[in-house]
Amino acid sequence: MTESIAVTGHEATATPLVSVAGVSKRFGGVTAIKRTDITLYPGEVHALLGENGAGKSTLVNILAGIVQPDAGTLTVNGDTVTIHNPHAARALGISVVHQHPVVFPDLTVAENIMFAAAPPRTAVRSLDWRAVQANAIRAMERLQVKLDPRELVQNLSAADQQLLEIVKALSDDTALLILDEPTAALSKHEVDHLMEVIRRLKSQGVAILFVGHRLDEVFELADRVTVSRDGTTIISGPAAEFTPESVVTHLVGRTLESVFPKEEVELGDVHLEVRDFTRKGAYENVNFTVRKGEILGLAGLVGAGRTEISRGIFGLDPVDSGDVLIGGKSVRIAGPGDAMKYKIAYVPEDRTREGAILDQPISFNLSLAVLDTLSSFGLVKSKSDRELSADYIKRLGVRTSGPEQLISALSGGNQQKVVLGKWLATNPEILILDDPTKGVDVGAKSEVYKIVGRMAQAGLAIILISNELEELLSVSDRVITFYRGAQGREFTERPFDSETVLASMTGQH
Amino acid sequence: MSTQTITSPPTQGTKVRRRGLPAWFGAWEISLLVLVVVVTVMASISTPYFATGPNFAITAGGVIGLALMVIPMTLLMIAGEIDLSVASVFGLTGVVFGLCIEGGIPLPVSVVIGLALGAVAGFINGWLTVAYGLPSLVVTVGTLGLYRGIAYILLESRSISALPVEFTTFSQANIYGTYIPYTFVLFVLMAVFAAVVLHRGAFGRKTFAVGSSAVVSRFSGIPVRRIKITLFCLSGTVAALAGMLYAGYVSSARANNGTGLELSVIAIVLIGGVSMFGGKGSFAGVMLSLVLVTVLTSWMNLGFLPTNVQNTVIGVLMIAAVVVPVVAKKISDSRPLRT
Amino acid sequence: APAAGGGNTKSLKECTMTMIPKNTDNPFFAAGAYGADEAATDMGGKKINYTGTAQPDVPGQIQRIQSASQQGSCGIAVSGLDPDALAPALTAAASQGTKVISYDADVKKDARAFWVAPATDASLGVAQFKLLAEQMGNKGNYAIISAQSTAAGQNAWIAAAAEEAKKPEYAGMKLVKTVYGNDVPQTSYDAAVSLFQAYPELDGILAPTPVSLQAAVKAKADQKFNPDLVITGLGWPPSDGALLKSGAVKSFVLWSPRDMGYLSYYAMNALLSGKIAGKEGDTFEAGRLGKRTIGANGEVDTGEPLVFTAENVDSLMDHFKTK
Amino acid sequence: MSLQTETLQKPASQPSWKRFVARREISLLAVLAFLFIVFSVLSDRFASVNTVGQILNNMAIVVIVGIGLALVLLTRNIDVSVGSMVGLTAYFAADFAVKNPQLPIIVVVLASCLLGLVLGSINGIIIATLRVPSIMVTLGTLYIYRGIDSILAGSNQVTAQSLPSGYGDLASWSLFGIPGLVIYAFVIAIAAHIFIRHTFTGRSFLAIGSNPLAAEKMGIPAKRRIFVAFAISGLLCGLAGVLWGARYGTVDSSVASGYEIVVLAAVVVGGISVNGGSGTIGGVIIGAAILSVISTGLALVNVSQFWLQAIQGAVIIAAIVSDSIIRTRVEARGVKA
Ligand SMILES: Nc1ncnc2c1ncn2[C@@H]1O[C@H](COP(=O)(O)OP(=O)(O)OP(=O)(O)O)[C@@H](O)[C@H]1O
Ligand SMILES: Nc1ncnc2c1ncn2[C@@H]1O[C@H](COP(=O)(O)OP(=O)(O)OP(=O)(O)O)[C@@H](O)[C@H]1O
Ligand SMILES: [Mg+2]
Ligand SMILES: [Mg+2]
Repeated sequence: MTESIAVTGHEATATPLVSVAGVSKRFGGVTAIKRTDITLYPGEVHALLGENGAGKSTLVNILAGIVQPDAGTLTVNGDTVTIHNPHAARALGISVVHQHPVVFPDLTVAENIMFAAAPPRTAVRSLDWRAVQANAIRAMERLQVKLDPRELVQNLSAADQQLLEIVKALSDDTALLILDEPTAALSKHEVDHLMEVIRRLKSQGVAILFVGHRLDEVFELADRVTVSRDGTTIISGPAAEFTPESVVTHLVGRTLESVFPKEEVELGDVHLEVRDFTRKGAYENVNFTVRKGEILGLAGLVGAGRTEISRGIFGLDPVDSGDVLIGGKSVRIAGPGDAMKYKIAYVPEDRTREGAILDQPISFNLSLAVLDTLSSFGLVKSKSDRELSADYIKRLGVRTSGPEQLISALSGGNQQKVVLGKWLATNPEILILDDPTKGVDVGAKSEVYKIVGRMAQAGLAIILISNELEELLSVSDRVITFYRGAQGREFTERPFDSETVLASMTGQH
Repeated sequence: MSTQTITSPPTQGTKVRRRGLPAWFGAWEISLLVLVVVVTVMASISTPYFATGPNFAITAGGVIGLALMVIPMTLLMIAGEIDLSVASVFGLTGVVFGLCIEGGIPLPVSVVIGLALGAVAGFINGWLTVAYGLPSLVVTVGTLGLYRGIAYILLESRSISALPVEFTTFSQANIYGTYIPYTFVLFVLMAVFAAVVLHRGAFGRKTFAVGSSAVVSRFSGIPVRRIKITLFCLSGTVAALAGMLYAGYVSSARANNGTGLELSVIAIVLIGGVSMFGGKGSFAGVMLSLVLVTVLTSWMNLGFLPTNVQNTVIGVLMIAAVVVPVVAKKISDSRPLRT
Repeated sequence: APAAGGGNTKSLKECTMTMIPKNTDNPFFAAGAYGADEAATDMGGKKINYTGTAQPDVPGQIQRIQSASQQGSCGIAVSGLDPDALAPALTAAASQGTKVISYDADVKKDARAFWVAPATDASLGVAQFKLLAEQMGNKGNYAIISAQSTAAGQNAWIAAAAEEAKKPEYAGMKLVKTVYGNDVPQTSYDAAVSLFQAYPELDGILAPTPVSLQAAVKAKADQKFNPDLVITGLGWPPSDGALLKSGAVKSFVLWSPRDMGYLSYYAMNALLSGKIAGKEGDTFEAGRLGKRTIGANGEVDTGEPLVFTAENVDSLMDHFKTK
Repeated sequence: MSLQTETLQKPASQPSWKRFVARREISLLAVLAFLFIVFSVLSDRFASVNTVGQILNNMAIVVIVGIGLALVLLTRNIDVSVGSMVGLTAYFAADFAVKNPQLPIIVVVLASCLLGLVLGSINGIIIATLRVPSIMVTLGTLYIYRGIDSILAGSNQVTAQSLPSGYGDLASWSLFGIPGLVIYAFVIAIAAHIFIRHTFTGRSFLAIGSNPLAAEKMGIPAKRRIFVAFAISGLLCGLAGVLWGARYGTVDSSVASGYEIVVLAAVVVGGISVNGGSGTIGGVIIGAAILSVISTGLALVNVSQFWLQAIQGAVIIAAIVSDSIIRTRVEARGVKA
């Protein structure tokens, strides 16, 4: 057991705002974190890094008063405290933006903000709606967010919901702001603005705990870095003492040749072509081709319409006009079933909602898209079924106790591998990947792209959508940008220049 | 602790070992089985009339309508939907079947008309649910009234008792020389078929998938709407069959046949461990729950126990069905874990 | 297995009679059971086995018929919820050697030996109608609030009343609507209120079941409806006696449930002992009720309908004892 | 610089008239008005003060029980034991009043409400503390409470004549021609509306139903709220129980059997989502009104009683389908615009 933790000294001048010492938590049989230590100082950005399932969110939940630790001490401003509930956390000046949005879709923006700011008192008291609205507007102004306070949250886009989350979290007396993967649903541009906000807060003396998987963001922001693995803090120190490579090594526990491996592939014929593809209000006149063995990257901001285009190709939404050609022939795709007949596979952007059935086992999920081929006379051949699961668990290196384990018990990266496996099992010729590494840790990301690379080698035509520009540019053979539903420029020459691509993504060229 | 063990995935053989119990026979099914055994033993000891062939025959024959409707309701609820109109379809088809017979339509044709009517009634439920994205609980509260109401419009206060002898015999009699009702054989065949389809069939897998997550299922190319409509049709058709057999069993088609039976059907499925929210449940559990409730009812009938006591016992059972597993889990979680 | 002896005779001194009412949560049937047990005491026989579902339930009746026969009950007396639906179970029980009679509400003729009837359907229907006509002065609009639309007894009485109404002296009487309260107080009350809404010129209500009678009286008072509206029909004296005394209802009809139960017991014993077979003209001794004869439809009547008024109701209350 | 303007999402906000029209109550009011017109044309007696009073009277108890059920539904739970709770409290209250005629009637009312509160609290405690599905628990207590009712009542029947005179007055008094029953329902509806719409605690009921996980993370005491919802549902059933006896006079063990379906129909037609989080008390009232208009209207237009149930069922379906169509139309236009 590694007990010695390398902690290099912070300036002795500052006193810690929050320190966590020897905290452990287990859920039933699962140890989420054990003997974790972390110290947060006012006016600094502290990045907490770790693989999926390393226990980062658990630590966040402990600080937020949602989860009670089994052991260890929490100290805030020098006093040992017990954070019984979220209200207690807020009273201590701890604000949290959770990994998964915690909004009330049936309530308005103003009400959502109201609940976040609620004092611990629970007496029945009448609401002053004008004050509620005014408070909401004031809270939004703090971040220069402009949402209609009377709008129902279910009508907001994912990005707006994420912004609302941050608005809700911040209040005038926030001393510690915890951001648990706040950028997973945001694209580059929004991330930049978020960073601006973070820097401003930092300059006001707020401590920030930043949990994330994107190393570029971490190095841009963080003053200090803590890496945890398997529920335990591995190393903690000033950001300047780390390099991306050393962080990855700590994270993964070994050196990684490359985070985004790129295989050399001989490109084949054009296999998929999209012609004059239009869905009013989402995208218009989209034209592109993908060759066998090629990875086509689609770049754009959130809301650029890339997801909608892939949904259109896969038959999930009706298309107003345009054609999809496969192998040169125009095909009609009225639903996912049709798309699958043409050997298209689609890994959707929202893994937990659209990709995997969380409360079913791995084997169930892996066979979901191939049930008919797995069965004869309507009965699933259990031998083929078992072989399929075993095969894909092995090929994709899914870390699990067995095929009967529930997906919900897997880490994000491993969940993503199962979703990928589900689609690879259909033997696709066209693979559409919509943000396949959203919320996935570095090690798993690298494994996912190794698999994608192998698929390209095997001659699949691949469309890749990602909000992480570095990743997109590293693994794509060709990149097309989109802006507000319109097709932008096409970049064909590797290596791509991220500045020009970004400019095109934001509609500047 | 070594770093190597974490980074490299555990080597996984191609052969998969199945540990412990199959998914369709878990802790809840075992508890139900134990309860069935305990209640059966107690009933057999307390009254000499319980464990007899004739009692089996009348109990199995009497429960047939309920038992048949439980089968599709299990599938439907696993798919995350519910059909409160089954008892009304049950009554309505009995009436239409009776009118057909009365109108001189040959028996086989009348049966087919009845089944078709049930399928249509089910289709309407399914279509309203799927096409307008309405909760099936709400839709079938409406059709519950509508279908029963049509039965009243058609037959008013009359009853039709001149049903063909071969039909009433099939519904009432036992296989010659045994205490096994014909209808029981029909039920067993349908139950076995449904169990195999649900737990071994591709359709069953899809049913679970649809109930667990309709969105993921759609994204996986599973025809969610078609499956739901199929299950509603199945529910209607089986309710129709049950309604006609019941009319045969009591030699009487009336507009109020089976009123209120939907609650019993749903109670049995829920006691069987099927989740109200879909995606969870097993056929074995539901069958055990059916047996349990039937055995209890038969025992209490023989003991001339008042119905209010019977109802109270069934209510306690329902609550126990959800409370016991939760409490058991709490107790087992609080025990220190072995490592 | 129960002895399937057709020839050997029995008596309620050795074996029990099972009495299955429409529902047990009902004072009417409880009074019937009281009467049967009274007969058991008078005769020195065994007490009856009184069993049924709390609320009316056809499959529940069938199950109890089957259980009774299986446990070797030598006789079953049943008040049929649905004459046809019970027939298969009753026939099966009879083939096992159990004697079957119906009481209160008849079942299919060939499914029972005979029927212990309250009074003849005709006399009950006519008696109720006559009270109504008399109080309405033989003219005006009236409506009927019956029990279930499927209730055989009520339907028979309504038919008898309709037949009676054809007589020339009732030419001024007009039936505007028949509605059904299902013997549920709420439904009956709502039905009465709706009638008052739809027919403001209503002069009379025939309520051939006590639930409707009470509901109609209450609705009339609550709605402050036409004070001259006549309400009569079938009443339940233990509670509706108050209606007679307050003048809300001048008179209503009923028979004695206690005598009916009493008669059922003696009739069953006569059947078991082989004294009678249930054919027309068969006679038997029925304790304090004297000698009884089986009529043309295989029925034996409890007696003539009793007409209850404010004056006589208290003196007749013994007919309704339940314990 | 603002974060908002840089994201490409169109601000999804709609003009306020569209938000208004898209509100479920509005489309339901249209359905109600339509029914009203149809019946007025079919029967000249329909559009009268008397009939309207009748419609209101008929819906009063449904509204009282429906408000409790609505509160439960808002938290994404369900209470199907309401019929049995009304039945048990109705018998208890009537029997209590008959046996203690000297007691002031208010004591009977309070006792009945207290019993209802206890019954509802039993549901609430099991559901909230053990986090088990409410449909199972309340389906169980549906049987149990009815069983207890039947054990208590047996063949006994309490009738209007045996009840103390003050008992019936509970329902039959009126103020300026407005029936007492309607006034109770109105007062409770106003209180419930203020609670749900204008208090912090009330809004938190919707929040819990809208996203239970989020409610937990926001520190809303969901267990306590869910418990309270069931307790209030029981309490209102207790009140409805006394009023039932007062209105209908005759009370036996079968009072309000199957009533859960009637109330559920009114509440869901009124737009309370069975998935929790959305709905208003106004909706409950309109839902109950639609059903009451149908049954009162049908009785007036002289259709055979055999048609009643079918027409009611058809109208329930028509109401929810047309509401769904109207709203999706308006919403679609709102987004496109
Ligand atoms: N409520 C819970 N019940 C049971 N197990 C839990 C619970 N919450 C977390 N876990 C388990 O604890 C471990 C740590 O989870 P946690 O969410 O803290 O990881 P994480 O570091 O945030 O991962 P990610 O990067 O994927 O967000 C995981 O194995 C997870 O399955
Ligand atoms: N007005 C809206 N209300 C609710 N959800 C919305 C709205 N607009 C977009 N979304 C959802 O937000 C997500 C992202 O938006 P959209 O699909 O338009 O952009 P995209 O280009 O696919 O995003 P990305 O480029 O990040 O893949 C999608 O899942 C979309 O359905
Ligand atoms: Mg996390
Ligand atoms: Mg997208």
